[in-house]
Amino acid sequence: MNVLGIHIAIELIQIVVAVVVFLAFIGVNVLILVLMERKVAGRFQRRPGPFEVGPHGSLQTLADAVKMMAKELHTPGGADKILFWAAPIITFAPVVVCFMPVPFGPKYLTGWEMNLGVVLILAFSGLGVFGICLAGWSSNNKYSLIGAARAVAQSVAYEIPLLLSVLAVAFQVGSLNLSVITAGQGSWPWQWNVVVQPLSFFIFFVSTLGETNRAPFDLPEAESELTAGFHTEYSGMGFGVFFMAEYAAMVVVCSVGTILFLGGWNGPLVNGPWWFLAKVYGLLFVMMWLRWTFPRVRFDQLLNINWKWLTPLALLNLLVVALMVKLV
Amino acid sequence: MSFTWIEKLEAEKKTETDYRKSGSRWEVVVKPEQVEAAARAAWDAGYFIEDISVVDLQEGFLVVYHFDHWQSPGRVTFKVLVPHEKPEVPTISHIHSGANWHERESFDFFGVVFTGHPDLKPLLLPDDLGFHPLLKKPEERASLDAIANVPEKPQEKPQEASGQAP
Amino acid sequence: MNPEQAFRNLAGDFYTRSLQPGPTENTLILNMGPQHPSTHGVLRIVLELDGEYILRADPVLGYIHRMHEKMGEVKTFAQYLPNMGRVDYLHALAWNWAYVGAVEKLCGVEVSERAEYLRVVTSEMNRISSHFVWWGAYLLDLGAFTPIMYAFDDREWLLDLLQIVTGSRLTYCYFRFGGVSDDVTPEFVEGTLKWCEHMRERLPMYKALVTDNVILRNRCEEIGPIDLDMARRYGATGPVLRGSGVAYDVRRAEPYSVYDRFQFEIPVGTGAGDAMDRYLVRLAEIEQSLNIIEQALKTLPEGPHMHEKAPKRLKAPKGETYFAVEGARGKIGVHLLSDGGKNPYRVKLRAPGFSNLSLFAELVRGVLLADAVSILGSLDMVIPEIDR
Amino acid sequence: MDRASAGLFGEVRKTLTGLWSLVVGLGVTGNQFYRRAVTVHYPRQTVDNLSTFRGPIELIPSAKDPMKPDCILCGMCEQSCPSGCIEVKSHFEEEPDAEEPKAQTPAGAASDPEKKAPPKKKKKTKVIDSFDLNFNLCSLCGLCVQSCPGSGLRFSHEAYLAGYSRSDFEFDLLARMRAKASGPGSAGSDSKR
Repeated sequence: MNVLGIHIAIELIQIVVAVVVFLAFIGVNVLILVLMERKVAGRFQRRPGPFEVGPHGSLQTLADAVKMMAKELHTPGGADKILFWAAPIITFAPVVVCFMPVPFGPKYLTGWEMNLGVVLILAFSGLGVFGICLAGWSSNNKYSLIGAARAVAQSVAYEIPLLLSVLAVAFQVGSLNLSVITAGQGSWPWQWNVVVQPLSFFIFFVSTLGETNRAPFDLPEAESELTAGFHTEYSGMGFGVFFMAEYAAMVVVCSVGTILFLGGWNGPLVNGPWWFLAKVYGLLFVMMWLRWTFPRVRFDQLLNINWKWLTPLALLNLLVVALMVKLV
Repeated sequence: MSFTWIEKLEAEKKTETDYRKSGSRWEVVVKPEQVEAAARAAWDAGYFIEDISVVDLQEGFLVVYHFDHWQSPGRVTFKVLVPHEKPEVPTISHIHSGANWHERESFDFFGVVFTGHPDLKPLLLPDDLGFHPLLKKPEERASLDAIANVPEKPQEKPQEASGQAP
Repeated sequence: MNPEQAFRNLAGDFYTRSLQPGPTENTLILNMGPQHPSTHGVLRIVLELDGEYILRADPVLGYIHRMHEKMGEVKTFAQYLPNMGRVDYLHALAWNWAYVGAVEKLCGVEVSERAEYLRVVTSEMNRISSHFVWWGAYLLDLGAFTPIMYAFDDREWLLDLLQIVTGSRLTYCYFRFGGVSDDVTPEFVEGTLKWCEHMRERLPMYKALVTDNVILRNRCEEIGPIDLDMARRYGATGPVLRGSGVAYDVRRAEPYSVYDRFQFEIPVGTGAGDAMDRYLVRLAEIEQSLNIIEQALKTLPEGPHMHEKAPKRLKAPKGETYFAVEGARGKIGVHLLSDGGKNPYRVKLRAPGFSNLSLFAELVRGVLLADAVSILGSLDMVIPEIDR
Repeated sequence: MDRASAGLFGEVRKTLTGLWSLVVGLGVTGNQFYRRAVTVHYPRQTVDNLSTFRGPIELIPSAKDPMKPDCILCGMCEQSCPSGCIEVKSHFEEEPDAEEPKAQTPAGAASDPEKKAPPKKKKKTKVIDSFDLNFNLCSLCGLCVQSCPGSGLRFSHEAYLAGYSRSDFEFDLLARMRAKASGPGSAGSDSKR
């Protein structure tokens, strides 16, 4: 055995360990996030939210998860069975990969440090819509089909400003490695990229809302129009996996936002993963705040916002950043 | 409040009624073939349809149209008596679109057929119900006289308006 | 039968089939409802879609049909009263009033002065509570979840007040021939005036949160415009009509009870007649109702809550009458016929939502599915009232 | 649409005011976020306005004997009920002490000889057997309470009604009244909250 072989073996083990850890991380985070969402919604609506299971309802999502797993997996008549059940997995699997290059903290708290981290995340987060599309198509339900059509159009559209705003940061830092981008920012808020590029951050954040199908851009599952959109026909864990994928995707995009714009694990006093998590959850809170405040936009308006405002703005922004990088 | 358009109307009987008692200012009894013209006149005079009600009587079905006006309120009631054997009234849904559903409802409840209706299918009742629930048993039916402020039976009187073809 | 054939037979019923022969190919027949989040109960709409654009719509009613009109014929005049709270559960008191008013008109029963004022107060309170539910539900349709909670918070207080006087919270049966069933307590008067003040402080919050919101404006403005011709053809009434710019309100047009003694405005839309106009009219009506309540409570006359001559057992003369009141959704009419028996000979209930909904099919032709939801919400449907 | 006429500047301005309205909206919900919840945690707390709530009807016990209802058994409530959910059963019983009314009649007869005209052989009184309310059918309209000529009926304030079957809501009002009279902590004592 040569040195290279050992290296490969170590890397493989590292990846496997990372995947297992990330799966656990996603599971725990989804449990917490769902509870948080419900509690936050409750606070906004002047009610306590879940309260009965566990102290202050803290075990509610666990109970829901158990319920969901215990439910029957029903395949609707006329559905394409293979695609129908593959769809949730196809939606969920890329999200796990997206965590790979995310530096949770200094030194070893990165699944797999790579130079093209940003590209990996963008590539795999774009895959999620594939699963949604399949789900809508294979359900043999008209609502699902419309939801899937919406999802595709929306996802394709919002990926562009997302990419452009990320690119602006990459231009500035000169790297696509997330660890490098994090390390390039200081501990204090005024040393973060968001101060340099507020517009990029704004575009990035709005695009992530569109990308993760969060209200007010939750059109693929707009329940007042499409009952539940692409996952109308899913029961039990089929729905549960979609649900997990959605929340995991939220964590991913908020992580990326934290790394690119909010200094990652850098923070006042002691740097570390706690700062990273705090910032991620801060962004997630803002997402929830938006969801529980605003009505949903209409589909053509959603695309208008993207094509008429975000994309030109992002292009302009990129141009300015490129110029600044060249000049400074 | 001008009701000259009613005076011009061809009808079997026109009565100015006591609004305080009946809630209606004019009551016009028309023949089935005059309904369309009456509805048209009401439309031209700026009236909108409130509802269509049917009453099951000994003499037949009394179809009651209520019209009202936005600017000069005053309800006008049109009444048509059709026999049980041939309960047919021409539709007015092409003039007052809102009458469409009221006619469908009356068809549901009483089986009164509105001829010329574009889509006379059940509205409130199941499509396979097979009977008309608001029909009264023959012995329970009241006569026209038993319902006050309805003028005397128009069906029996050979009216002077017999020569009009629709 | 091959599976495909079996499946085709499974898909659709009388109503979908009656829409089936479409003018173009490649369209989608979509059943919206009767279990759909934005059809408010059990309305069903069969839609023919081209992509997300609606080619044709056909509302299918009757899923909560209870044949109230037949019930009227088998119950005595008084026994029919509780039915009225259940026709339109959101503005039950207006239906109470329409029926009681019709019977009073028919039988010549007089109503005591105090009862007239109490009817005005409670009915207007009920109107506000109805508008609150509409407001919250409409925003739910548009995807905003929080406003309904704030509206229900205020509505709870209102229902507590109404509970003091009527004893129930939703399906009121408060009006009686010749008066109202119970007198009010001083704490009700005080509490209601206090609540009115609270509401005036609260309404700006509604405006800041929702009315001014750019997303809402874009979802409502220029959506579902109803012009005057269409409104008249379909016999639209209530906020739907007033949103189109016609100041037609039964409280003014055919003043019943003591409405002519109060100062209030009839809010009308800007003339576009779109969903935003209807929205604004309803919000403005909340304020006007507050005005009426305050005026009525401040001038509440003393006296009995039932007229002395009110009949203990009603004896209806033969005859026919029509009585209309202004409900939260428009003109509520009761066409009552009596042959002198102890039951009504025929009761016809004119539900405002029935006429208002009938223009939906024409209104949504060519709009987006999402707009159809917005339009349907802006018409303020209460399906039990439409289905009766 | 006058979008074209507004020009780019107008459009940008419109967008910015739109964005500001969103911020205002966030401010409203953010403001509510810190406030106390307005809801009532049901099993731990209960609402305090049940004294005005009108639940299923109940018999009013007579002032003398709380085990006996004030009901005069006229049957008006039964007749007026729209859903036919009240059933009163009674039978005639001879007055146990027939002497007492007889002793009273001369006094009345002295002032009003007309009343004496139909002399009763033996005074019979109606005795209540049962007073049943089928609450499954009741719509709480209050026509029975209103039609009661005496003061035999009233609304209770029970809001917390739950049962496992329909038969749980076929109330024997007589028994309920007696249970209430004998034990204050029994069902239907919500009114004191």
